[in-house]
This record gives sequence, C-alpha cells and structure tokens, in this order.
Amino acid sequence: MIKFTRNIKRTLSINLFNGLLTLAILLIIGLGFIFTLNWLIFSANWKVVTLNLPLYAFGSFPVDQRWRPALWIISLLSLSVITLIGPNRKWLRKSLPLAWIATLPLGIYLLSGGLGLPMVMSRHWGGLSLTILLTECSLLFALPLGIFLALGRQSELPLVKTLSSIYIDSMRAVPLIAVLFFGQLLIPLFLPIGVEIDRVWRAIFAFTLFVSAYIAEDIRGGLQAIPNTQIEAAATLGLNQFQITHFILIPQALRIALPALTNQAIGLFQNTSLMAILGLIELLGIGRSLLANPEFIGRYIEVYIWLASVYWLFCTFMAVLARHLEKRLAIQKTNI
Amino acid sequence: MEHIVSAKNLSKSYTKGLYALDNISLQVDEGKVLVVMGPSGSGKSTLIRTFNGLEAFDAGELNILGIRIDASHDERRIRQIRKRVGMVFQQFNLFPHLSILENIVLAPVQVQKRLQTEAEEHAMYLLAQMGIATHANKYPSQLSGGEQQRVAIARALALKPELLLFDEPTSALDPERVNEVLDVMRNLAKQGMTMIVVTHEVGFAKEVGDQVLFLDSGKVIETSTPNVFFSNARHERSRKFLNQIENK
Amino acid sequence: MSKKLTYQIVVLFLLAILLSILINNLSINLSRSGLQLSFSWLLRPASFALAENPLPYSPSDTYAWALFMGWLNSLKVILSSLILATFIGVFIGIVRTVGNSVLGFLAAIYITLIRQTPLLLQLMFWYFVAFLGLKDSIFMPIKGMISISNKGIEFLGLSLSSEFSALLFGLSVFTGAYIAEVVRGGILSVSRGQWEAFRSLGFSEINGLFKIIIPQALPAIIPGLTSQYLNLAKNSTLAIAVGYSDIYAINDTVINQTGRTIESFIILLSSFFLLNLLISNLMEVINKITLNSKKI
Amino acid sequence: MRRLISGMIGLSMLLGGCATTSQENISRLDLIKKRNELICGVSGKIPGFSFMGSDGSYQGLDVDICKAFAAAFLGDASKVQYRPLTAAERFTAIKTGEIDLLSRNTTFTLSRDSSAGNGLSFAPVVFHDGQGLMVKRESQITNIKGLANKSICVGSGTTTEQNINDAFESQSLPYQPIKYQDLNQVVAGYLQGRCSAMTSDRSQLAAARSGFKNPEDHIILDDVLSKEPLAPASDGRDFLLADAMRWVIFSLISAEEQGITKANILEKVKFATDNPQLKPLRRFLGIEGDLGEKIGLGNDFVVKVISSTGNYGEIYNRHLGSNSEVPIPRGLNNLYTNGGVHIAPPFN
Repeated sequence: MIKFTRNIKRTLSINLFNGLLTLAILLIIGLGFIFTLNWLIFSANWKVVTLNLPLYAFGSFPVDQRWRPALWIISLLSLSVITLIGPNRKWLRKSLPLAWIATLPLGIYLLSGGLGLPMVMSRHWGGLSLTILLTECSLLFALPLGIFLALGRQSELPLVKTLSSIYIDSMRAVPLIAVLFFGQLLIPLFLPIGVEIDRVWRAIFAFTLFVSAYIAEDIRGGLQAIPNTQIEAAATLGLNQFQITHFILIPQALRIALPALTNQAIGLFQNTSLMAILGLIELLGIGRSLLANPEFIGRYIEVYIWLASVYWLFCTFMAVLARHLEKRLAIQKTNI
Repeated sequence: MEHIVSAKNLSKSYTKGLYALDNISLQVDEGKVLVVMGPSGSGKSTLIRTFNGLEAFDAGELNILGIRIDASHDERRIRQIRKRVGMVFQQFNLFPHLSILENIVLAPVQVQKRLQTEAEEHAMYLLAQMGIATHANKYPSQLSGGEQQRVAIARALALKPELLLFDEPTSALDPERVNEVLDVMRNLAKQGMTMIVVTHEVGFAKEVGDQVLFLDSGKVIETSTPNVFFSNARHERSRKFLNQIENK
Repeated sequence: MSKKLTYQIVVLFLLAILLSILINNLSINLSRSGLQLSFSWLLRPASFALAENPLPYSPSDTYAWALFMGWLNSLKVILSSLILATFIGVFIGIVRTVGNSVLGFLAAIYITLIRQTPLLLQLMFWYFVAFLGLKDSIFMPIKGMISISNKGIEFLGLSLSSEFSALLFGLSVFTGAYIAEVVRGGILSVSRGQWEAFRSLGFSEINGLFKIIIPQALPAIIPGLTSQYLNLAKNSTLAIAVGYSDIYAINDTVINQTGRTIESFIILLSSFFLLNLLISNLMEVINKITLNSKKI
Repeated sequence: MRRLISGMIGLSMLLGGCATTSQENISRLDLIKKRNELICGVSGKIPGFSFMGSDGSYQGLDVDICKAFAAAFLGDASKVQYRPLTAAERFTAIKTGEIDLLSRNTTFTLSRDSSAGNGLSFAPVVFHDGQGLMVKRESQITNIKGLANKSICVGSGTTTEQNINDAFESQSLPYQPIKYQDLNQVVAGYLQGRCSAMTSDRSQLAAARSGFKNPEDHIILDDVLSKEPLAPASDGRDFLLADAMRWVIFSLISAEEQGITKANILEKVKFATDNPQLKPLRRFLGIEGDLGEKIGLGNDFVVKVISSTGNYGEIYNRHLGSNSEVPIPRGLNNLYTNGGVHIAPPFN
C-alpha cells in the first residue's frame, strides 16, 4: 500500500513536471511565433523575392526562352509525381528508370539548345534550374563510377583493389570545397592548350569525383550485406562472374544501399550551394548577386528565409520520394 | 555403362588433422537416387557441395557426367559441370529482387541462351507441375517456405539438368510443409531423375532411395540399400544415429 | 601468363598513360605562364593581418606562420564544435527516443529544418542574422558572466568573436542533428529487455538510461560518431562564408597575393590529411577505452 | 609478355615526348576571333561597375568596357560571355586561360604587372579610385587615428586588404580586420555594427552608401589610404591582345575629347568621308590609313566601339553619373581638359 501511494506520488510529480515543462515550451513557441509573424508581416520587405522570381528559377536565361528550363523542371516534377503514385501497369513501371535517365539529355538539350532551338551558352544558366542540373548530372555520372569503385574495392586483383581504396579514402578525407576549387581553378592547368571545358561541366566533374567516393562506400555496404549463399546459388546455375555481378549483386546492393544513396542525393542537392562561393550563379548565387543590387542592399534576411524554404521544400520532396521508393523496392530480409 | 557420379578417395581438411572428408569413394548410376545421411557436422553438406564445385577438395578425384575434376579445381570444367547439374539448398536461396518467373528464367536465358518466350513457357510448365503456377508474378518474400522450395526446384529443373543435388531441402520448413516438397521429389524420382539427397527424412529415404550412404566424421561408415540400412544396419554408429532420429 | 596479372598490367598501363598526359600538360601550362613550382615563398613576409591568432602573429611574419595560424584556427573551431555538437546530439537523440511528447515534436522539427537546408545557408543565417542582427544591443542574462553582442560572446573573461561563435553554433547545431540520429539508432539497438530490467531494479528513467542503456549503446554509436566528426572537420572550411580565418580562408588570401595556386592547394590537402588522421586516431583511442571498460 | 611490357614502355615514352614538343604561341586575340566570342571576367557583385539587373543581365562600367572590347575585336558588342569571379580566383583565371581578359575593379600595381609577380599586362586606367574608410556619423570618428583598436570590415584577397594593413602599420595603430568574401558581405558586416568602419575603394563606398536606408548617417573619411587606378588586365605574355586592349580604351577617351558620341558617330563618319582634309579624324575613324590593322583589329574599330557603347564620358554617366543609381562625382575621372587625369595619346 505504501509502495502504491509512493508510485502515485511519483507519477503525479512526473506529470506535474511534464505539464509545466510543456506549458513553458508552448509559451516560448507562442512568443517566438508572434514575434516572427510580426516581422514577416510588418518589417519584412519581400520585393527582393517577388520582383526576382524568374531569376531565382532560371538565372539570366534569355526571357523569350525561359519556357525551356521551365518545361524541364515541370517534366521532372511530373515524373516525380508519377513515380510517387506508382503506376500499376507493368510496362509503365519498368520504363520509369529509363524515363528518369532520359530527363538528363532532355534537360541538357533544353538548356543548351541546338537542333532547332536557339543555342544558349552556359553562362546564362542559373538559379534553380542550374542547381537541379548540377545535382542530376553529377548523380547520374557518379552512380556508375561509384559502382565500379565499390566493385574495384572488392576485387580479387590486388592492384585494382589498392587503387580503388586509395581513391575512395583520399576523396573522403578532403573537404568538398577543396575538390570544387580544384575543379574550377586547377583542371584547366591539366588540359592541353586550346582545350577548354566549360565551368558548369567542370563543376559537375568535381561533384562527380567527390560523390562517387561516397556512393562507392554505400554500395560496398550493400554488397557486403548480400549473403554469400546468393552468389553460390547463382554460381550453381552456371552464371559466370560478370553475370552474377550484373544480375544478382548490383541490383541487390543498390536496393540495400537505397536509403544511403537517397541521403547522398539530398546532400548533393544542398551542397551545390557551395558553387556560390566559387562563382556559379546557382540558387544561392542568385541570392548573393541580387544582394549587390543597390535596390536590395541589406535585404538578406528575406533572401535567406526564402532560399531556405525553397531548399527545404525540394529536399523534403526528395526525401518523401525516396522513402516511397525504399518501401516499394525493399527486400524482405527474412527471405534472403 | 559409365557412372553419372564417381568419386575416388576424396579428402578435404579445414584444419590440419581434422578431416571434413576422409578418403571417400562412391558411385551413382543413371536414374538412381542416393540418400546421404549422418549426424550434423559429419561432412554431408561438404560432400554434396564438392559435386558441383562449391567446395574444393585436397586430394582424390571426381568424375561427374564424364567431366573429370581434381584438387586443382579447374574453373572452366566446373562451369561445364554446373551447366548440367542442378542444386537445391536448405535455405532455398531464391533471388529476392526477382519475381518467381524471373528467378526461373534467368539461367536458361543468360547461360543457355534460350529464347525468353520459350524459357518462360517452360518455366510456366514447371511451375504448373509444382502446383504453384498462380504465383509466377509474385516475389519470393510473398511465398511460404514450402512454396519457395518448390520454386527453387523448378529453377534447378529449368536448366534440364542430368543430375540434381539436394542439400537438406526440407530442414528449414515447417513440419506441415515438408510433404509438399517431398511429393515433388518423389515425382522426380519416378520420372527417372538421377538425384543425390542429403536428408533426415527416413520415410523418404526408405521409399525413394536406391542406396543410403551413412557418413560420420568425414568417413563413409556404410553404404547399403534402404531396406538393409533401416532395419538391419551393419554398424554400431549407424544404429545409434537411427535411434536418435527416431526418438526425436 | 595468368589472366589476372594481364588485367592488372593493363590497368597500370592505362593509369600511367593518363597520369603522364596530365602531368605533361601541367608542366607545359606552368612553363607557358611562368608558374614554376616552388615553396620558397613560404618564408617571405605575409603582410596581411589576421583578426584571430591563437599564437603571436604580426603581418611581418612569414606565409608559413600565417598558414599555421589558419590551421590552428581550424583546429580550434573543429574541436570546440565537436564538443558542443556532441552535447546537442546526445540531448536531442535522447529526447527523440524517450521523453516529453512536445519536446520530441520540437526535436523532430529541429532535425528536419537542419537536415533539409544547406549548411552554407545556415552559417550565413547564424552570422548575418543571428549574431550581426543583435546590432549594438548587448544581450546579458547574467551580469558580468555572459554577454552576447554583434562583437561576439564574452563568457567569464573568455571572449569569442562573432565569426567564431557563428561558425561554432552553425556547425554544432548542424552536426548535432546528425549525431542525434546516430545516438537514437544506438539507443534503439539496445534490446527492450534491458529497459524493463533496470526499471524492475528501481532505477529512475534518466539514471537507468545513462548507467545501463548508453554504455551498451556506445559500440554502436562510436563508428557513426567518428564519421560525423570527420564531416564536421571537412565542413569547417565553409568558415570562409562568415569571415573566420580558417586554413581554407587563409589559403585563399595567400593564393591571391602570391599566385601560388598549386602549392597552396597541396598545403591545403596535406593539412586536411593531418586533421583527419588526428581525429580518427583520437576516436580510435576512445573506441578502445570504451571497449576495454566494457570488458571489465 | 615481355614484348607487351616493353611495347607499352616505348609507347608511353613516345606519348610523353610528343606532348612536350607541342609548345605554341598563338595570340589570345586570334582565339577570341575564332571563337567569335569574348570571355570577360567581371565581379558581378559591385554596384555601378558590374552587377546583375532584375532581367538577369550584367550592367555597369566594367561590363560596358567588356562590350567595347567585343565591339572592337568582333564587331558585335553583344558577343561577350561574362564570368563572375571572386577576387581570389581572378588572376588564376587569366593564367589558366579560363577568361580572355579581366574587367573587374583590378588595381594596377607593379607586382601584378611584372612577369616575376602576377605576370599580367594592364590596359589604361578606366577608373581612378582611392581606398577610403566609411564610418557611422554617430560614432564621431573623423580620421584614421580614431579607428585605433577598432575592428574594420574588409574584402579578402584584395589590395584593399594590404593597403589597410600598410596604413595602420605605418602609424603603429593596432586594428582588427574582419575579412569577407565579397562587398555585399562587407556592407552587411558594417551595417550590422560588426565593425566600426568598412574600407574599400571610395567609389564602392559611395555606391554602397547610396543604397543605404539613410545615406546621410554615414560619412566617408577624408583619409585616402591609397591610389587605386583600376584597369582591365590580360596575360602579360600576350602583347598583341594587350596592344589591342590599350587602344580600345584610348579610343573611348579620345572620342570624348573630340566630342564623338554614340548619337553622332555616323554623322561624324559621313562628315569625315566628305572632307578629305580632316586627316586626324579620318585616321581615327579608319577611313584612311591602317591604324586598326596595326593592332590586329579592323580599321573601323573605333566606329564599332563608339556606336555600341558611346565614348568614355557616356559610359561613365550611364552607370555613375548624377542621374544613375550610384552617383559618384567625376573628379579625377574627368578629361585632363576638365581637371581630371584621363588623356589619350595621338592616334597616329
């Protein structure tokens, strides 16, 4: 009985403490909310955002051609929605990955022009469309490279294994900004005279080098998680080493590594913002350029809040898409 | 007539002095079923896995379907053997990322270069024989253990093997599911398939086996017909083992 | 000739060709623009001032010394953020696993906000909005003990510049969100039975968490923690965006003054390999200590 | 196998040998013409000189100088590709050939010009500036001595950084530099009170101040810390390109001296064509002689330049004149006839 009353007391005191804590927190949140709302409505001047929306989206893309990046972004978004809904028709589902890969040449074609469209130089690419281009290109190039590196690190050939390991480990030891710096300022020194690579492509190249090392480690984790019996079963069926890797190991490793890979994608999307420091006018770069316009000097809180919400929205959207894919492609562990 | 499988003085040791296989010799003829029994750790699995090259051995030689392999473990010959020998595992080992149909069709199309449509037709025929044709488009995780093991058998059969190896095919199954797999195996034996089966199923061994090989500590203790082995085993160790599994 | 050896020789050969072409191009480009590789300039006076120098420094000191100051500044901000981030991460991780539902909800908001926006943007926010936004008003909860203004933080005689503070908070709050997930994963990896066990022994929730659960979760936590620490070190190079003189920022200045891009880049990379080595060895030691104490 | 290895070694030696001999010396000017586009390095973040307008295009004095070059080299002022560069990366960008030339508030100094230093070549000065300090009126600071022990916001990787150091060091005044990457960050740091003063070229201080909410609350100190002659720059080894650039700038100034403007250039051409006795004007406009060809350009390069950007005075007024967004009095930047220092050598 004594124990019982003590228990009641304890529960009550915990609840009382909890209640007070909750109340205090709610009070603080409320105050913060009112303060922020007050600022948002009365002090903030959103002209720096509202007047420049097309710039944030397309950079200095020629006005009469803006439909091109817009079309590309819309096609990407609609493809995401289709993927989210998850069509039931098998042929449609099977062609989804292909459609995703196809958005890349489509994007490059729409942005750069040619074949009937007026050419637009990469200096005019900017804003969100450049951010997305950097992300998608780097990812699609880094994925196969990462797979090769992961396989290389698992290889039986000591030389291949050592080289892959050195590459992966040293790339993971240096900061991204150093790699991007290399891409922007040092790559030209390694090219023959007269050969130039556009700076957008150099940025993509640097991102690819960097991200592939991280992807390689994620995929290696996936490869190691595949039980040896899978390889035995495949070998028993007479598949050779290449066929085992192609049909059994890579598809399973990719599925296992999917959560880690989607995190890499989201991280990459955020990290493209570092190019603002190195002179590309992507989403953050546009914000910084606009802040130099005499009309908008000092409006950086508005710009930062606006940019943060755009990044947040896109990253969250990517995360939702990723969770959905994970669920659909998940391998039930119990049956391996 | 040549034997389908003939092993001569096979030996393998993991650590020095401790033999997984100790001087084993045996023969299996076409259309016969050899049942391998023995306590756990006796080397049954190791033995059956040497027959398609999943395990290398240290000494002796093997002749499978006329292809000779020895301790050098020549990979080209082993691939030759694997194309003609099917194997069914205790844990099914289906490919979880492929549908049932894709699991079965993979090897015929990729290894034997058969046409996709033809391979699928054959796969559907096999699945129908196993009584699981309705599951063709499901994934392994959606099937029960017994169903998965029947898929694994169909996958092995899809390559039209001349020899089937079974490594404890029913040990991982719920007891009430064991028979649906054994029935399939009985049918195969009736159709004249040459099989080597590692199992603890006494009933199956009695009914289907042409010979029982009893293994302990890597040694062949005795090889007899089921009739002899189960009613009148020649060796003390065999009798002890039989007692144990009957008391289970 | 075995197949394997042939493959390796081919790989080696291709690599050698690639490297020789690249190095050859480099030497042509360097000789063409008169940029011979040399490190002797490191001993010339730097002639730029630094806002923060842990050891005595004046503009008449050498470039090498200036770069070393940068390295120490990096180390300073990395180590202090590492500690603060760990506290934040452990606290949030625990709150998300056990605790008040309102707090848990707040923690979830914190994690999504931090993880779904770029660190660079967050750092700019911390610096230009949070610290500089204080204007000249001095925020002083306890007189004489702590004062926060746009000049930085004064805490019991310890004075931190606002650049350092912004970087410290930015990095810690960012890394804390990731550490929280590592800690949560570690705590969840301890079986439910352990919780019931300590409750039945009469431990309080907090007491049991720290005495029973966390020690068991440590082996699962430490590897994740190490990689977060390494990320933090790498991310500290974003200091350049908030005006803090870390190794990358000073390298930037040096490159501009001397034009020694390649040499400076090599110095930058080596200082990072050194930092990485330092952190991973430190974590290795910590790992060993926790493993040993567990055995006893 | 041995044969394979020796073959490989031989092949790689061959490749190495070939590549080292491929030194070449073509002028950047030819490359620009072949490419039919000029790659011009600008800041992109300096009001009045180069910044992005709301339509996404770059504007400013530095940008118009790029356009003048493009008009002279290619006959079309719109064939410019602008590369926004940070202060730290601008020289490497020239050295690596990433850009053809730099038109980015770059101070002309000995060490930048010399081949032992940055190895650049400078065109004539397009804007005479001087480094100054801006403080808040309420701080009551009136000269550099008042800034002792104070923090000062400065852009990193610039001569500004060195000048402020020299100025304080020579007077033995201790100070604390807070370094930022670009001017708008310097402005933000100053406005938010992180520093007691901000330092930059006086033109930039004026430009920044014009955008403040209350410009009259800030004063630019009379101390001029340095001369800052800002000039376009190119690779010092490329004499052809340097010559061409030099005379394009002089043509802008000379045109102003002669009263030739964007509006009247065609009139002037017609006038000169009709009057064979006006030799200097005819040479200047390329109707007679081969001045343009001597520097690798078309003889009518002046006409192309002036008809697309106008003369120096017009460019100045467009971006920095009293009606522009960033008004800066012309002062030193007037023609020598009006009390300034801009003068063009004869076009002979």
